Amino acid sequence: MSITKYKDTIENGDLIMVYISRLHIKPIVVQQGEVLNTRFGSFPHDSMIGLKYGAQLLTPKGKGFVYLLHPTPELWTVSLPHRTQIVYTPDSSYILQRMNVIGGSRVIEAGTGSGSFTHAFARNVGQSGRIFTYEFHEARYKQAVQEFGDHGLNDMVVVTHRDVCSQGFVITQEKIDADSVFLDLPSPWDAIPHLDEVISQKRQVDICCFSPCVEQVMKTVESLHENGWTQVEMTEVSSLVWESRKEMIREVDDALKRLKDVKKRQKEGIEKLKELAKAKAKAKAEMKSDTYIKQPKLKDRDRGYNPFGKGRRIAEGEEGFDWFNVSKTEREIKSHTSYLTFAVKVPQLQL
Amino acid sequence: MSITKYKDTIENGDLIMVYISRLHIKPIVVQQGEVLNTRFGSFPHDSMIGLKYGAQLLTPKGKGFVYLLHPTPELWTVSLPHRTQIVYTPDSSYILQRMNVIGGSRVIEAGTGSGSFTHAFARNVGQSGRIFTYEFHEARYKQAVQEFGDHGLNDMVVVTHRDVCSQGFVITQEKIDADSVFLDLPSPWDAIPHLDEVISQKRQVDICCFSPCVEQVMKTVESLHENGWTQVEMTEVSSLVWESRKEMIREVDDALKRLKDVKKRQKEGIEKLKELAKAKAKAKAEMKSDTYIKQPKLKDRDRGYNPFGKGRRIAEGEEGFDWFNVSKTEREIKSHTSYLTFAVKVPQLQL
Amino acid sequence: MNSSFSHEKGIIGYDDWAIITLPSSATKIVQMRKGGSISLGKFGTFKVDHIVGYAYGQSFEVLEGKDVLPLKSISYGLDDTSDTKDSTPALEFQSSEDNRDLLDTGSKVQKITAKEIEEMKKEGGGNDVGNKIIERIVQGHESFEKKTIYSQEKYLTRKQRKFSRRFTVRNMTPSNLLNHIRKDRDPNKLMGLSEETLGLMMSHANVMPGGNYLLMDDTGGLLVYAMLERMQGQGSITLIHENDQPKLVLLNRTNYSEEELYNMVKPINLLEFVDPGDNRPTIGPLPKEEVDSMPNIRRIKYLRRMKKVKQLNESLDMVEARAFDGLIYASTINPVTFVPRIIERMKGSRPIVVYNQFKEVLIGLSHIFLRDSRVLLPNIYESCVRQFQTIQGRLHPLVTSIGGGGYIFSGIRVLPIEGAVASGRRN
Amino acid sequence: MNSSFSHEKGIIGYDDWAIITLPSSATKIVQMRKGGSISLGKFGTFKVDHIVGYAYGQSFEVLEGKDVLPLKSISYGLDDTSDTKDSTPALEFQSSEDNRDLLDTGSKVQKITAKEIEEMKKEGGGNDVGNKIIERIVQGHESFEKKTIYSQEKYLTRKQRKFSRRFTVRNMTPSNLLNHIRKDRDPNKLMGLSEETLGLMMSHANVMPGGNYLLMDDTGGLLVYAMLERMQGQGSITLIHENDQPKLVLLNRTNYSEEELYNMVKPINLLEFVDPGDNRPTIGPLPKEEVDSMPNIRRIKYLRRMKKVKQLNESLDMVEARAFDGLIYASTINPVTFVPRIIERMKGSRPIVVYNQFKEVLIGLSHIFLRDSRVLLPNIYESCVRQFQTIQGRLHPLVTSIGGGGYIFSGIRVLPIEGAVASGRRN
Repeated sequence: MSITKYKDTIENGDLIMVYISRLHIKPIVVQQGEVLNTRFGSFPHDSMIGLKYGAQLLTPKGKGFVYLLHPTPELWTVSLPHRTQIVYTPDSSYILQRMNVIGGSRVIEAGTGSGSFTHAFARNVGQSGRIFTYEFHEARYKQAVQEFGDHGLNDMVVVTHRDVCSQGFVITQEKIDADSVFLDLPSPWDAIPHLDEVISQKRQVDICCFSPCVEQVMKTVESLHENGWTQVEMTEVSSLVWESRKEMIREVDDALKRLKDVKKRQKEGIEKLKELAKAKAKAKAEMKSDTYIKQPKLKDRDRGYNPFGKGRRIAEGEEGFDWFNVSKTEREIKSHTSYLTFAVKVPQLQL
Repeated sequence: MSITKYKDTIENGDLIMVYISRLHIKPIVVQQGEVLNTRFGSFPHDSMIGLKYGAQLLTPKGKGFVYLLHPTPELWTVSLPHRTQIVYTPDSSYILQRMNVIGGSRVIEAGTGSGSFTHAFARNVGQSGRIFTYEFHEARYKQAVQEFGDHGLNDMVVVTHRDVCSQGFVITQEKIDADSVFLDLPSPWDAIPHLDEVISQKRQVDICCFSPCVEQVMKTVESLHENGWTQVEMTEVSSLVWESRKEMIREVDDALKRLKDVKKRQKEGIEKLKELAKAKAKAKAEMKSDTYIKQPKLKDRDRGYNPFGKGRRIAEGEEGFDWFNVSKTEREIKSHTSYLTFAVKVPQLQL
Repeated sequence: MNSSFSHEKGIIGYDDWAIITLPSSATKIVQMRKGGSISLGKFGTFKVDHIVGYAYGQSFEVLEGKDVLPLKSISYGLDDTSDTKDSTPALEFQSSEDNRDLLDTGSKVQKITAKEIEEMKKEGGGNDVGNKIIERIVQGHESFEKKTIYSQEKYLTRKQRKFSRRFTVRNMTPSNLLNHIRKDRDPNKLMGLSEETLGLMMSHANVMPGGNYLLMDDTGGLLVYAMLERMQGQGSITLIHENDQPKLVLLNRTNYSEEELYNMVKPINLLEFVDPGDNRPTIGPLPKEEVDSMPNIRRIKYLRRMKKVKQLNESLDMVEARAFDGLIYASTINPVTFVPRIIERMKGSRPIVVYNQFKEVLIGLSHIFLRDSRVLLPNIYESCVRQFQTIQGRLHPLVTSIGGGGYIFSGIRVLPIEGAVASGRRN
Repeated sequence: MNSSFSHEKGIIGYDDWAIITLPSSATKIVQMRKGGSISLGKFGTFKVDHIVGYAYGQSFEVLEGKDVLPLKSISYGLDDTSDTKDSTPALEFQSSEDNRDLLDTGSKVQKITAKEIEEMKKEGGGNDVGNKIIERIVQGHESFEKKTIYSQEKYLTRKQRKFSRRFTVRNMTPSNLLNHIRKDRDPNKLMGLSEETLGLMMSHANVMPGGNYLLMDDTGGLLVYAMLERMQGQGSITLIHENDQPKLVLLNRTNYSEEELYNMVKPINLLEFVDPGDNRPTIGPLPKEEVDSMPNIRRIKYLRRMKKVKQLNESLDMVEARAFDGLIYASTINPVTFVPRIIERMKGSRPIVVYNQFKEVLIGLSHIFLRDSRVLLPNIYESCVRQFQTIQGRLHPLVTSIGGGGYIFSGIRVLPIEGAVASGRRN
């Protein structure tokens, strides 16, 4: 199977993404006889084979369930452990759109990193395109080779173990002729001078350099100018995820009614206390032991008029109350990934 | 009158802010016998005297009106022509809050610029505080002196015509002893070394440097470190103004009903056309001149079932339609003013 | 050079649709008609024949006689950092160390009148005219010498951008088309959609060759175009619309032929979509002899009709087979009530992407899907790009930008077991 | 040193409430009790007497015997750019030119255990303990030498921040208090309010000495505190609440006395506010002789009661006189239905500021005031501060930050002429 082609039914050997919870999506390769263990219970792989993608799967005892999802570059990105710097979807999707990476594009990517962006590049360039991706970290390189194979990307992706800053991009297998370049390197300015050897001489080439710090951007901008790139522009993507929530509508008239009720009850309470005091005095006069009015237990306490459910736990959106539809971000938001410096190089053709 | 003290009734000589339209708020000093001319008509100042602040004022002929507003630092800022770089409320309010500029604070401001931030500083420090503001541009200095006088700020504000970068901050009138410093200068690093002469030696001093470019921030950060400032932190305020709007709720069932109606009418139309063709054929056979069915005029065209008011102008929020309450920003938003670099200097007291 | 995908248009060719960027950064849509001329208003006029054959991305200066001079970039010699040194020989004015003596009172300090400038422009000529105008403006600016070097440069760049007779020819990519409408025309024509939100939609919807997508597109066809570009002729877009026919005005400005559009884009109206059985076309094929005996015009009409019928039937088959690989919904029809009905027609584990200009509309939808086990990972996403000025020594975000850009709701259609308790679902 | 306004607290004094910042950037509220000790958990314990007399803002290192050493800053020798050169003598490890050989597998590469660290900490001592722990951690880190200089530095700074026994004593300003709750506790306790939005509210509401403000405050008293600080003992805050008494728990952590609060803050419940006539206190003053003859405790109680009655009557007078100079509304009670009723009690040309964590709530309010001629310039404002890391050579915005911060609706209460046609109003 290939991550870049939809299938309908799960077969032995397929890569699938198992949705266990919102924050836990686990990629597995379906293998007859194997078992997937989750905190909701165990799921034999055999029970997955033949199911439709998107199916809900119950544990044999029906105590828990998961969903079996088709892999996509975006789900793959979400499922990755945060072991290395990942280009997330808000950045990658903008870069793909802006650089017009579509079927037939020839893309240079350095470094490969987690390989997650490589997946999105591969989805976009299709069978007629090529991704030339470079990774200098050996273990990461090996992992990428393995994953691209498992995910059916070998037709489009050429991985090279290489430090492009010192050794450039030229490979022996084929002429690169790139029209899109993505550099996610600590010092892109060391790699930029090597690009002229491998980029297209017949069409506009787009570049994007991905750098977290401002100083890197400055050196990159300078290097791009020096190396003949034009239309240099720096951008930054900010993205937010909004959760929809319910916020109780607490009407002032209800609050007023409640206050009136409290006031009334206080008055009644004072009268009761007065009665109690009288009873006590009487009891005392009669030399009896003190008599007390029994206090109601906390849990079945009468809260009086209670329009907002004060004092008890209300579930968000609970019936019997009115709710605003609102939205909020997560408590901690991603406020910076990297700056994106774009430029183009246009071959100055002589007609 | 003073902009830093509320009044209830408009008197001769008061500075008032005349609200003419959302984008046009005009500060005037009320003078017996004068007239304010606006596009809604003329308003004699005499008719303003004795009115309450906030009053609506009609033209003598009742054709238009304005509102007479009490000045505040924020309204003053809004009313300014964009003749020079202005520190707007989202920035100024954050700076005031973060530096804890409150009653009794002693503030250095350079340069004065339009003087708008000086107003907010003055409001905050009150009669027990002081603003020492410096402006090297002579015309702006003179204008500031005039305005601060008109607005009743002379008790709190000391304006000096000076290039602080070369001449420093010391003045002969009084000991400055500042605890808050705001530098809105092209090269704050030239002014920072002069601060030690005038800041408090007994308490923490807060500084904020206001610079549009990253390179300025870098040089400022360096200079602050070199001059013994600590807790250096750079921030940026992004602010948005949201307008509430109404967006029509177009239900799919209504759209479906409309399509069915169109379909039905098309069928009827085809039958009518057939009838017409028959009639024509008959007329032809009878050698009469062609007869046509009269077409209805466009304006009283029957649009059929028309749940969304298609083809006619609908006012936002018009009755008879359903509306979402939504919000949007203006078409063009302010996406950058300046970076704010904060730091503190804490006197190292020897006990 | 007449292939349809923007990507394959590396070289400017005849009949291509393209976008021209002017020094003012305004853009213009043009078609490269052989022998034709293109007028850029005050920036001059040039002949198409002179630019055909250069690579897309090439910049030019307009010369006398509608000729052009190829340039490295539109800002060559104006504000590219690397070019600055040898490019502003005219920058030999007196300048002040700071602007303490300058009181900016707007246009009052400028002695040259708009009328004089207009006359100079009418005299024609190449970029020289621009330079001459700028020189005159500087001479006419009373306090120019009182400005700092920084303000002088800024002033000159602004004036040069305004008067230099240059342009860049850009590929008609979906992004370039979008930005042309968003920045120079009216963002509301695209429901406020920004380039970054478009990209986010395409990625979330996993648009790729071979996919069969359901689409509602109230952006005049921009979404159809962006999807076509990614699908490279494989797969289909079933386009649900609410009128006689879909409104795809922007596709007329792209390089796709009618035939290509027919093969990929299948229009189907709301009624047909929600009730595919009841809305099958009633016109069946006529006997061959009858067709053969038709007059020519009638036969062409008939064949065209039958082609449409065939296309519609194929779409209705897919609707009935629930065979769609993704939903992209950018319609002004309330998604809250419609999207939950549409997704019944989708395959499992396929993405749902709903665009709206207003977050408030999507919140309601999101609430519905939080309680609907057919959709996983329901969230609202917002993405916003900030542009920076990169002139050396003066790096900062642009001071103003276009607001909005829209929001997307995104989730994954799944196939819950009927009656299964969804207790673990919101973990 | 016992004045109440945070501004006047330049020097750390006995009985002051203050905020302590730890190397982890966590914060802690403390009171400076004479002779007392303050424990910072793993960062050590020190005696209050040793820090009293220094200026607020001073940083210290915890020494043996609960003593302290004043420091220039908490990060002195750690990451202040100017200090870096002479401060990291221990940074003499092997390092790699890049991290090509490093596979970061999280905690597996670290041989020193949490238990060992805990034991070292228990051994006590000054900052030396911190440094020793860091040394041991580096020795225990298998692949430390494979990291680049950059990553090594980052790693060390992180560890030093975690283990160095330092702290800074900060003034209890409203901003510091807010950030303490927002960052270290729960932002929802403040209805999500951020420092920048607080500042925006104070400026929009034109809070200043002498103003008489109406306030609803569901932030535990933070708004009361911020306003008191700006009012400097002049004017009043009429605090509308919906219970027996207002919830002002945060004011117990500030330096204001009960008497000062009594003079400035006038609580009034909703019922009393909306119907001031019907809810006058019924208890009047007793004859002097009766009071004099009361037992001591009863008299004190009586006098306290009468003080409250007097305060309430004054507030009710102001409500009836419609004498307020501004409204600040930060309540979970729906402002859409309540604010239009409140503003009747305001003077003309006075600001209305309504805070909410959710924009959606304010949109409804804004719509109402777009059609209500009593309010000019109705708008919703959002303000959001982004922080940057300023380490030299590595300037970038912080990678994560706390989301939200709330929104304000703001407008100006005006006095339209009854019956005047408001046709020109929305120009």
